[in-house]
Amino acid sequence: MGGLSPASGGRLRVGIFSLTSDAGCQLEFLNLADDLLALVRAVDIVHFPMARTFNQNGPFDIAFVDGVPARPDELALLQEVRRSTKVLAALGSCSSFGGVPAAQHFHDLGDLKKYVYRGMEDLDTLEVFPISRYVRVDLQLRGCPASKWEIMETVTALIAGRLPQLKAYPQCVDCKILENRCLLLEGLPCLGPITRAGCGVVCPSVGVPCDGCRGPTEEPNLTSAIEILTRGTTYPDLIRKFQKFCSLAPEYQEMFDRWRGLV
Amino acid sequence: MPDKTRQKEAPLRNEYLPDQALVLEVRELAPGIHHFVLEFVDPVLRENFSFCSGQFLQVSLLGIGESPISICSPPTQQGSFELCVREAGNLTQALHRLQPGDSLWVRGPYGQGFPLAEMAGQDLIFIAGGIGLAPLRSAIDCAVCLNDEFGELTVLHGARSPDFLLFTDEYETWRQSGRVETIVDEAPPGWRGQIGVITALLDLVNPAPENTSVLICGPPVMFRFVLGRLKELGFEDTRIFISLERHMRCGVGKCEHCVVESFYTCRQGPVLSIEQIRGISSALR
Amino acid sequence: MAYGYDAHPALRRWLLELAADYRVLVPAEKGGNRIFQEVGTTDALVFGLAQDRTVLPAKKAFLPPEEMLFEFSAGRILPAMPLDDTIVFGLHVCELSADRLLTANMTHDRPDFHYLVRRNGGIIAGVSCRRTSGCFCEKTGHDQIVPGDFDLFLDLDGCPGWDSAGTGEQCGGGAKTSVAQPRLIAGSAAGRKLAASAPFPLENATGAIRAPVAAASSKTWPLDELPARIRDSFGATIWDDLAARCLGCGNCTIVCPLCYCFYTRDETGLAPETGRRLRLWDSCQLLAFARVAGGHNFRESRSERIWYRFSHKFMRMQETLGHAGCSGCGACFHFCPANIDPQQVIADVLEVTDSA
Amino acid sequence: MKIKLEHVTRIEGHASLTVMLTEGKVHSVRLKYEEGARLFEGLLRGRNFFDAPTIASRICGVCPSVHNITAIKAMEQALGVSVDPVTDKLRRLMILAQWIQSHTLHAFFLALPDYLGAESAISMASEHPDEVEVALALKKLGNDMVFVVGGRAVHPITTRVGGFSHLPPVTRLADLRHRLEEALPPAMRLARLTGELDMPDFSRKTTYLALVDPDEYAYYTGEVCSSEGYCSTPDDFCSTLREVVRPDSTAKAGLHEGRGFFTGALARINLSHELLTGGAGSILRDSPHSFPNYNTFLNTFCQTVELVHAMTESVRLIDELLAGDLVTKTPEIAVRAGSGVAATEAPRGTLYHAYTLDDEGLIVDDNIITPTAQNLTNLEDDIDLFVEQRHDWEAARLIEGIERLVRSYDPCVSCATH
Ligand SMILES: Cc1cc2nc3c(=O)[nH]c(=O)nc-3n(C[C@H](O)[C@H](O)[C@H](O)COP(=O)(O)OP(=O)(O)OC[C@H]3O[C@@H](n4cnc5c(N)ncnc54)[C@H](O)[C@@H]3O)c2cc1C
Ligand code: SF4
Ligand code: SF4
Ligand code: SF4
Repeated sequence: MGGLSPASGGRLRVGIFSLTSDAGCQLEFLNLADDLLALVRAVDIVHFPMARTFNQNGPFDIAFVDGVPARPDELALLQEVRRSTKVLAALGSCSSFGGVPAAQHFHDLGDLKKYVYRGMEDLDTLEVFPISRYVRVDLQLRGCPASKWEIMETVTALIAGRLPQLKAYPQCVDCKILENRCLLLEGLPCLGPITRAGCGVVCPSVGVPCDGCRGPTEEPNLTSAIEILTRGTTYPDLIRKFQKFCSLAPEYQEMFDRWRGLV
Repeated sequence: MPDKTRQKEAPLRNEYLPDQALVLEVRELAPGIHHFVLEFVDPVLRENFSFCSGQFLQVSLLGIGESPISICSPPTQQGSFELCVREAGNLTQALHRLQPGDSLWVRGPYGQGFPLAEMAGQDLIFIAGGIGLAPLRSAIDCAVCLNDEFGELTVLHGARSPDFLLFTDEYETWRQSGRVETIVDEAPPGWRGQIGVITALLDLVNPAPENTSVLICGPPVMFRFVLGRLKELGFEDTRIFISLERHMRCGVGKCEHCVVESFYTCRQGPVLSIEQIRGISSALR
Repeated sequence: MAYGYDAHPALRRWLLELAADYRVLVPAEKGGNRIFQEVGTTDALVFGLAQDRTVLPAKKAFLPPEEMLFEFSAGRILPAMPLDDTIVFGLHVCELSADRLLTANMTHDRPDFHYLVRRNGGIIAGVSCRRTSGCFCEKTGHDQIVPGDFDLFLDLDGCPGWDSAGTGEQCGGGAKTSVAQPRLIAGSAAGRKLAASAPFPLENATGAIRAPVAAASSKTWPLDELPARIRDSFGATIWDDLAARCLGCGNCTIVCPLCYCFYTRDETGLAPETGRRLRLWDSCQLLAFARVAGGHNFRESRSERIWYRFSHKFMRMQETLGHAGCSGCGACFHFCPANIDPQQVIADVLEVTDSA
Repeated sequence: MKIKLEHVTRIEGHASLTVMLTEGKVHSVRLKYEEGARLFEGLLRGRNFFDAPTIASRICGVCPSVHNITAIKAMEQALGVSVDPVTDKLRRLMILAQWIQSHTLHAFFLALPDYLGAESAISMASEHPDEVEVALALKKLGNDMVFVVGGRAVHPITTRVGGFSHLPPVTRLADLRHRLEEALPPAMRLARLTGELDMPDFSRKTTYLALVDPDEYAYYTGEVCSSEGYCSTPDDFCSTLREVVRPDSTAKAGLHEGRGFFTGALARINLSHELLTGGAGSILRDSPHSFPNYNTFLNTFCQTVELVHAMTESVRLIDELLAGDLVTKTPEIAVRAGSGVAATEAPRGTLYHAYTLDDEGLIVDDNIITPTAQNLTNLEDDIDLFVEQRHDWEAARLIEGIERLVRSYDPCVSCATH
């Protein structure tokens, strides 16, 4: 877990930073509703431009960073945050592994820009990569959006001096414990068996196959998973499903490379 | 009302409730390795607590977590007990922030220790890699204390570097009952001791297998080399005891994490003779 | 699916009555699944006792997926007091048998307090089984149960209408009483006491209750030999073949009535002095199960983990408790996305160790 | 001299202000949306029609449900799918819930501190505990509404082309209805308070554009109409709306008939205030302001009025849903080539999604026009006039005023730079 050493004693100085993103993850702080007031009483959220006028610089005990550095100044900010932060948490799937925007790696970036900006190509925009490409990341709070439970576990753990206990096992464990219908057995392409738990299995719980927004488990058995999943969907559709949130997940690169070779 | 007639007469013991112990002393033995002297808060427990060398406790901090840690003081020590902890993860990092006067929580002792009683009259060789010296130190001190009951003691201790040699201030005492040799993987210039792998120490002391028991604790890689060498030297499997490390949660054979083929490291182990694990290839990983 | 029990007014009334004093769990439908549900929590109160498996076995009543071991506050420990007022109604023979073995496991050596408080104070009631697809209790020796290992049993033999017609009337539910009555068999004093208020005649048990014979005749397994056979099969390619298919999703162990492993976790609030120590179901099929701090993993490969699962069931539990740690319920097979069937696995183990 | 205010705070996303000064006085100001391009429109190409709503939802974390539903509507148009009334009602409920979520967030958490002299909503909690509590409760209510219908408070999951994959339990809907009714009086009180706040005296008449429906205060159906009498279908309007690409910005700026225009709560109220139901209309009438109104700062007040309207409408919709059978029919979807355009009223204004599909149902062309992008030209014009009128102000005071002006637009930079 790298340099993660929880602070003990004193109030935590918390920073919430947003790079290029849909801001949904930092909004989850404001969505804490009942817990929000208790949270601001328990820690000092000293940097949170979305909610505060005056925002302090580091040092931070913990910084949550959502989004990807898509501009040079965002990259500089990210590096500055790293320098002044004890525990840096990637907040959400974008900062953890590129998220939805990372699908740009399946396109020619120039073409994309030309398409979106009517021929204009020289945008001041960086290729999308997870923040771990640029700085050391101590924690990944995955998900699109990040889970409130993990945010609270992270904060309460650091207050107590514990390492946050985030789940790394597959969705199916939690899904079975909830006694949901298994969608995969019904032929639907559910990525649950190879996707990390921690969201509360929200999608399968309402009959929607998991889209894998929390990214792969450690060492997913992709060969077998693909074989099982393609019983209920076509291979191209399955690949597109993997591309939704996880275009840059290292575990999936071999699969994508094979796919790129096919088309 | 629910029928209570089926409830067992003898009250069930709740294994998962720990007892509070106070930190009396802390010192850093090596980078990231701390030595704690503790005493139970409950006077009755303080008085009656007994264990065997090689047994472990489930140590915890409330709000942090729980982990198995060997007792590193000898059973002969009254009133207090000691732990030696290497910073590894959640709990062990948090333990390192403790100061005298703080408390931690323990339950146990659990597992089978070294069968020292059966080794009476024999020479003893202790082979420790790194933090593996912790459980052995309990046995060494015990043997030192009961000096007359054993033959010669030989302590072989390997560490990453000289900084990581543990309990160095006690070697003189130990040497009064036998021999202490150390070796390190690497050393800064000026180090006059041994450099290399721990089997080199075996070659150095060249022990005779007759009437000798060997007590080993260390990382899995060390086991294989050491055991190979001991076999060449003619030691019998029944006389070699190793203390195994496995992922553990409950300490009482219920959580299933520590199983090695057909035994539970927490109950039948952590100390096992090579005889007991013969044929179990996964034991020595 | 229609379940005869819904329509049996007397059974319904009785269970509701019991629910005033106990937590009564019965298999009921939820979102297309059958799960053990608490009587009184669902409006529908659909009882389906005889067919199909529930997602989670009855173990969840005594070993909840997440439970508190103790609370703490300002350096003081406040033990959790598990509730001992649960009735689980509707277990099949294999499930009763699994319950017995799980309880033996939790009792032997160092008893598990939380499980045993719940289990010893609880009551389990079985029901006649019509067999579920993919089950094989006769192969694992869990096809019979003796009184004493259950509290009550609702014997429906001779009452086919109960689980097919959907009315319950053909079987003591109404006018057509020409068909045999369901009867209750008491296996314990607690069961007998409970049965006093039941709408069915009570009989004392005379002998073991057996699960119906499998439709396709199947050879039983040499259970005594299995420990050695499993041990010998370690490293065999059958495990690699399974590992190639297995997704490592953990479904199989979560639904298994004889899997019980757990991990622990401390939880605190925004004020760190107060919190709880929890234990939660784990699964030996998960990568991190045998991993230790620092990253070393004592069961690195999926094939080893699968072998480990079967060794627990057919080697370790057989050796320590004298019974296979598999009831033959077939739940793991049913819920496995990769269709891994323990019957096939054991057949393969027998085959490769035969030739060896 | 040039001052750059790196971060306009308390808005959704990252915008900067560059202020040019001569002799201590501001003479020009430039607003810039400072987020990288995520290139959503490009990324959607080659995707399945059924994936677009999920992906499009990620354009914005504040108004994901509207993106999601607008994409679905456009897809249904492209594929010639029509849905049953229950589906429509549930979608409407989600959009209203989104208004409740977003308007509460903006009006009470982001904008209000400006007028109460607070640094943030968090610091407001000590001096105005009751108001903050109401605001938090409203936020939670909006979240729970989206959660109950959409399966999750941010980025809904139950919605799909053709209907819903999961319907909310009746009991949960009834519970929401109850909570809405309970929350209505305090919400009205907050809206009234907002109407009485001392707003800067600023007025600039521009073009106001919004969906208009003769039968209701439009948000889910209707034609795009302007305050100047222009009216057309979303489809036609989309082709007349120009998005100007700026050389140094990832946000495009909207022009209609060559000029900037305003879209959002103020535009909707200017165009349809007679159709506000329940207490919303009376709050508007009782306020010291008359409508149509050309003071952009009042957009925040308009949002609070719409909040009350959305709550009343939600109660009515839930009653309708509970009165009938809560079942939907999922229509057969025949995949075919085609194109569809849909518009809905997002909290910040009219949102357009346009897609063209090939015969396998894959997206070949798409266009998403967000309110914040549409408003950019108008916002700049407002800033210019604001600065001109206050050229004698101290720079610091003027910059603070500009920040408030920017905030009153409730800009969503993520949407603008999608
Ligand atoms: C019988 C036995 C005796 C031990 N004696 C000592 C000792 O005297 N001194 C010492 O420093 N270390 C000892 N260890 C190792 C020590 O238990 C681990 O370093 C410790 O569990 C790591 O816990 P953590 O919370 O810091 O790490 P995390 O990685 O956060 O561990 C989480 C949990 O995983 C389990 N776990 C992780 N690593 C291990 C491991 N190596 N062994 C067992 N469980 C593990 C524990 O349940 C732990 O609570 C012993 C291990 C065993 C099995
Ligand atoms: S629905 Fe998905 S997550 Fe749930 S058990 Fe089935 S495969 Fe796993
Ligand atoms: S179930 Fe899957 S897609 Fe849904 S939130 Fe969880 S990880 Fe994401
Ligand atoms: S191993 Fe499978 S068949 Fe056997 S008891 Fe467990 S779930 Fe049932």
